Amino acid sequence: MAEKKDRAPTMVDAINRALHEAMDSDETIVVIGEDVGTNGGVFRVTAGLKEQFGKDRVIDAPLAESGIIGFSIGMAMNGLKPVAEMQFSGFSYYALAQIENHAARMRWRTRGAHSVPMVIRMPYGAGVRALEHHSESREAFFAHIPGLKIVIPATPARAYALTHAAIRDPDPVIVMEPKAVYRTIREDIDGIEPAEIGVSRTVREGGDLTIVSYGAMLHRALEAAESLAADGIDTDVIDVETISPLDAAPIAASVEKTGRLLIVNEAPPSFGPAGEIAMRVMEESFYSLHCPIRRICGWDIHVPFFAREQAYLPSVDRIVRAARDMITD
Amino acid sequence: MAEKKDRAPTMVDAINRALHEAMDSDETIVVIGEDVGTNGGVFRVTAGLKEQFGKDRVIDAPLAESGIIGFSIGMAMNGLKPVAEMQFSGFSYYALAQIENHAARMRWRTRGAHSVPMVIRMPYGAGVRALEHHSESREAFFAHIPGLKIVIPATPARAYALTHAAIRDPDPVIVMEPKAVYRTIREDIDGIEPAEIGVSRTVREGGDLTIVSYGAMLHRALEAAESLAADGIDTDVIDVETISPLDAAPIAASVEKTGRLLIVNEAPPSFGPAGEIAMRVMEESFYSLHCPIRRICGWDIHVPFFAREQAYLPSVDRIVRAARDMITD
Amino acid sequence: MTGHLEYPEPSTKPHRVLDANGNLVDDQTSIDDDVGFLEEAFKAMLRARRFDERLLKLQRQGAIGTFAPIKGQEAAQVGAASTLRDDDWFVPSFREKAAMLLLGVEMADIFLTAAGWNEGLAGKKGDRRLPETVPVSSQLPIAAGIAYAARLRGEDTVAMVFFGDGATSSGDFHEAMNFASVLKAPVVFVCQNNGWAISTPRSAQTASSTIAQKAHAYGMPSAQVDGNDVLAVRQVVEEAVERARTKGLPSMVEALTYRMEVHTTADDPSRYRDDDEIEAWRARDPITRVETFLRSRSQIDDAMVEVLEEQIQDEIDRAWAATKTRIAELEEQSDEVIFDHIFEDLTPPLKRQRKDFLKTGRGANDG
Amino acid sequence: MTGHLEYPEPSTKPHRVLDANGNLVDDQTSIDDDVGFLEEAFKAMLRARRFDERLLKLQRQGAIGTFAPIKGQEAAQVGAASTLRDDDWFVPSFREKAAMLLLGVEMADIFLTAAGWNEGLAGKKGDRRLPETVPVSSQLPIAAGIAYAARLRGEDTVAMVFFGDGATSSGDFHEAMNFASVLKAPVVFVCQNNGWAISTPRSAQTASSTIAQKAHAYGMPSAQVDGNDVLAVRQVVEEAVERARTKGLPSMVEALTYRMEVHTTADDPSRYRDDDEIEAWRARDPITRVETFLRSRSQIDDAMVEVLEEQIQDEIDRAWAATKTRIAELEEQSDEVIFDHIFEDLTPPLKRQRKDFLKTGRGANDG
Ligand SMILES: Cc1ncc(C[n+]2csc(CCOP(=O)(O)OP(=O)(O)O)c2C)c(N)n1
Ligand SMILES: Cc1ncc(C[n+]2csc(CCOP(=O)(O)OP(=O)(O)O)c2C)c(N)n1
Ligand SMILES: [Mg+2]
Ligand SMILES: [Mg+2]
Repeated sequence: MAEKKDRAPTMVDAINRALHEAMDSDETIVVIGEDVGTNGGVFRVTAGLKEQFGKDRVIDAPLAESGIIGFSIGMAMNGLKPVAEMQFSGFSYYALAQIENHAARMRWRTRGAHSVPMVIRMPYGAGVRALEHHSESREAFFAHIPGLKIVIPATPARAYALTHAAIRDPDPVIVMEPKAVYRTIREDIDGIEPAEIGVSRTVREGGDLTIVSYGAMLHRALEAAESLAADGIDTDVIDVETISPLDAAPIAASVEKTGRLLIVNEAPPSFGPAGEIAMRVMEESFYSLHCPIRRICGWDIHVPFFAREQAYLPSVDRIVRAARDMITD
Repeated sequence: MAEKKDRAPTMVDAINRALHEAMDSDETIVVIGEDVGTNGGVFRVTAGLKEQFGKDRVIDAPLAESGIIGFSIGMAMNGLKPVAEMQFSGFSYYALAQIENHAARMRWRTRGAHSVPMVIRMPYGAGVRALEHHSESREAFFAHIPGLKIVIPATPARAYALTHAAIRDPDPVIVMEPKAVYRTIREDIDGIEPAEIGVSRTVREGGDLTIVSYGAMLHRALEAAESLAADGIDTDVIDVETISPLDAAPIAASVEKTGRLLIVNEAPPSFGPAGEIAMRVMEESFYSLHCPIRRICGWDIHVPFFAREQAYLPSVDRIVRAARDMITD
Repeated sequence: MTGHLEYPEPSTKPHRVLDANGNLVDDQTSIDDDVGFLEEAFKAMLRARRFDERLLKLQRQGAIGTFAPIKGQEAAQVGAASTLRDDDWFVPSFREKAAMLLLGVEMADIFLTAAGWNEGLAGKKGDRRLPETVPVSSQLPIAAGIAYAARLRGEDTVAMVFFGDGATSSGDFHEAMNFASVLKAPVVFVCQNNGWAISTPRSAQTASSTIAQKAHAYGMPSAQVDGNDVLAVRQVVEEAVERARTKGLPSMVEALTYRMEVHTTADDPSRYRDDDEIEAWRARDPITRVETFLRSRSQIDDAMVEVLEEQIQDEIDRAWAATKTRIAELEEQSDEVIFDHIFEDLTPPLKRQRKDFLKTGRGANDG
Repeated sequence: MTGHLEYPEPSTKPHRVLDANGNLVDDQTSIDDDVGFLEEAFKAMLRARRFDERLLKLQRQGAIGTFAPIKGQEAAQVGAASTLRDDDWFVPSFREKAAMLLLGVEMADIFLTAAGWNEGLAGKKGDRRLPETVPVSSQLPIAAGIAYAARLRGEDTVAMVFFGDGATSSGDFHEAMNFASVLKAPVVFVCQNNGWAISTPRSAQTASSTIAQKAHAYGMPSAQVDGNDVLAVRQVVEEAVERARTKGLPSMVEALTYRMEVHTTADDPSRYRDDDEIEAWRARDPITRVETFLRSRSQIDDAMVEVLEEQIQDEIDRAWAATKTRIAELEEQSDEVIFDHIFEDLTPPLKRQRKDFLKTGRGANDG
């Protein structure tokens, strides 16, 4: 059993397998990005693809994020299905104009005559002792743009399921990959079906408190839930997984049971995803709330260099304390 | 009186005057942007500056938003105080990388050895029958970035006060100018003091309901408040003015009185500023809330071409209806 | 210790067939085979000019919104676009109405868009005449990607992308040129250097001697052409199209032309340029030049031009009438269509919002 | 109908003074006046090489984090940076540790940064040696703005900005080059073309014949130089610095060099390049070349090199020891410093968050 787990795929393996399968079954799929070909990606997510599918379908791009996305939009409009990699989410801002101006708008602008069925993958988030600009969580930028879907897998199986789903989607989907989880969890992915985009998943059931999270922080939320359980506090834990369009229904349903909602994510709190989740739940279940919705996030600061990055990230301890406060509130 | 009002400055005039005064009193100030010099800006906000201060201090830049901001960051680091214009906020995404990577971080990165005292002005918002990409409200992008201040004036006097304040600030400040108000309101600005950044202003007092807004929508909120008053519903109206750092205290104080909060802004609702305002008020005044906080925003769609842009914008009618619903809730 | 740094002046000379007076620049050349083309081009340019004038008039009357006139640039657009096959891709900036008309875009659709209705851009599925691009130069990497995809899918189609002199300053121009060249995409980059980017003259935009030479930074061949000489433009662009079609490789053409009108209808050029300059370019009007030539060859005369003018006015009148009818219809429809086409299928939040929208109405008080 | 499009091959030949064996390329040249410089350069390059090796060792031991080794690029950096005055601006990318050391950045600060502490980048107010830039090419427009400001404020200082071959593909390179040229900013653009951008070879990065020729697209002069020839680099860059200082104008230098190590410590070059290539470049090692030359002139001998090596090791040891002490001190301090320097003054939300932070502690369980 333990041995099997040791050999089970990491998130990197899982995405890699999904890409292989997809490219194998659909020859319109192309992969593009900096170092995605010969090098197999700086995180090895695209390893082996160039060998198998050739350099025309696995494109080692020049160093230019706006170019990569603009070029991909063009390919998507002309019969291909590009899966573009931003080497780190911190460099995707260079592509924001192309994403906002065209990827998100082409279907609308042309009243459906053209569409941009493409996937943008990007590793994001802190916790891997990386250099500056390699640790941010700016999913809110993309989630605020109409016409885009944003998904964030938390485990290898979900990464596998969401990568397949993103590729099948007829619209642009951004897959933000929590690189802190890239190699820390192994999980069986055999027989996993493509995900349904736009569905929040309940991953733990309790009755006293609802914790909502996603990405790497989901695991801290789950750890906190265990710790709370030891104290007799039972929590629902919900993985929103699709940031946009946000599925608030299961969260609202849970809150109607628990009356308490704690949101955990690693973006800076201000104008981040937690506020939106809270707003949506409030719109649906205000009268069930026993106490204010709370959020445990990063801080409104730049992610410190790695010696102090854990001081930035929500700790299990902070989650547990907040949860206890809410229960006694 | 009416005559005086006719001659009183518009928001364009007010900003223009602030820029003239500031450049006159501080020779480190430079203005840069596309068409800001000879042409005086496509909205005439920088009219007359080049004639008075010369082409080296009023720089007609090549067509490159990232370049304009990067170049300005450099000037700010070397003893100047640039006031950069993005011709329309919809083109500022090209500069987001420079803003996030450097303007917002240089002080922090160098532990205070360098700072980026610069102002980025950009007209934003819908309602002026403009072309695609000329009508968006994406203040949330900037507000989510640590190290930046974002202000949005709603009237000529506030534009004058905030422009001066932004120029005096030692850190990068983004001034988003609601172009729908550029020429529609005239207001005396003589003797107006520089604003204090980071303060929400109560612009109307009532007791039944709190409406929070900013920018062009503030005027619709005020119109709605008048209409509600006719029905005997008295509203506090608060102009947040500084989006980031957000001053939630006066809003919370008002909600402690009214128990009801309605947020009005023109960004798409999802992951927009309204969620953050709601979250902050909930954190501070949850137990005073009689009913769910509500928001009247744009929709999660692209701003339609101008024949239908009013269908996108929050209407006075929608605000009034929501307010009435909340009162009877 | 000096002499290492160098800036070699490019030797480029703009290609020209007919001079400003409609005479052959080099009387050794025969353009007898091109007279048919010139006649068609004359008609297309005149049609575009008149349409543009009507747009301007309608804008001044408040019937339509802001738009970017083409006056003066008809030859650059018609010459370039005339080289495209039906299955090639046309990727415009926001000032290509002459090319659009030539390529079959309906006047009524252009009117409808200019009047502020999204329906004006509703193309047919897979239509390869793309709508206007507003963010300057953002269409360039897209065109490169379109072209690459065509090649990967085994088509011999090309993508032709249009942009201005101002666009060449922006990062997307650079990235697109580089991608096209190094990844071998069959794109034809057509720069209409009309001397101005709103109020910014070419000299303040970039310090290179020519725009054409910028292509060399990407190992890409290029040429300068008199952009007011429709035949010269066609010849040079044809060569670029051939290179794209047969070799799958990109090139760039700089067409030297002039914007004789306002930048857009929101612009007042008197703030930044002299009438003298406009006058000088009026003498180089791309339409007059062909007209003079055709008259000199007796291909056209007053009577024919008169008939042509009437036909054009008639076509424009009918298109505008149709547009007004269409607008009246659209105004009857519910504005709930604003939620259409954001995604292939409406997402749950959008469904909810549309319901909300229908409940609260449009807010007629603000409309 | 062909022959209009052209791509003139640039004639640039890289400037070189010493060949790979340390012999004068042209025995007509006298470099007697440069021997002093070469001796200094040799020391600086050796010091940088040894420091780099120590960083690599420490990284492999887990004592510091990811960094980008400089091995092979010492001459390009030392030659270029040696031309700067104290009041000039140095604007690096992320691979300029040899230049940084030469310009007085403390080894201990570099160690501290590499160990993950923000304090390593704490400069003195107004310090003109800027810290590393991680987002490729984003430093270029900043350098142009710095230079422009210097000129506007009446200083005769220049800004020297470093970047790689990969950086030249990105929009910010293009926009910076254009701004600097058209707005006349005294910048020296130094491209270290080390053949690779992570796994992407120069040939897949761009199709231009040289990187140097890219400057011509902006009307900017440029030169190619053997980047492993420290004197040649100095000579060419000196000319660019002079042009900036005296004329206030920019230029660009392409230094042909090679990254002999991993891209960063997270990289495995065996995936994408052959050892043969590295071997070939080992023969062109920038340090050996100068060493051979200096030995041939009896400027140095075994004993001197031995002493030098010892001094360097000693300096590195002391710096690392100081760093460890500093880290121990920092580890004692409260992490509340993470809230410092976001703004000049802490904003109210940040004050509240810092209070929160202090209340809930650091979360030792995750640290
Ligand atoms: C990215 C971006 N920045 C700014 C603008 C505003 N703008 C519209 S047209 C224009 C000038 C374009 O000049 P050029 O490329 O020469 O084209 P032309 O207008 O001469 O046809 C500017 C600055 C824009 N549309 N997009
Ligand atoms: C904008 C941006 N995109 C991607 C990266 C990831 N990255 C870091 S270094 C590098 C390659 C840089 O190549 P080059 O400019 O030649 O410099 P070199 O590493 O050879 O010194 C890449 C792609 C980055 N840091 N910034
Ligand atoms: Mg132009
Ligand atoms: Mg390199």
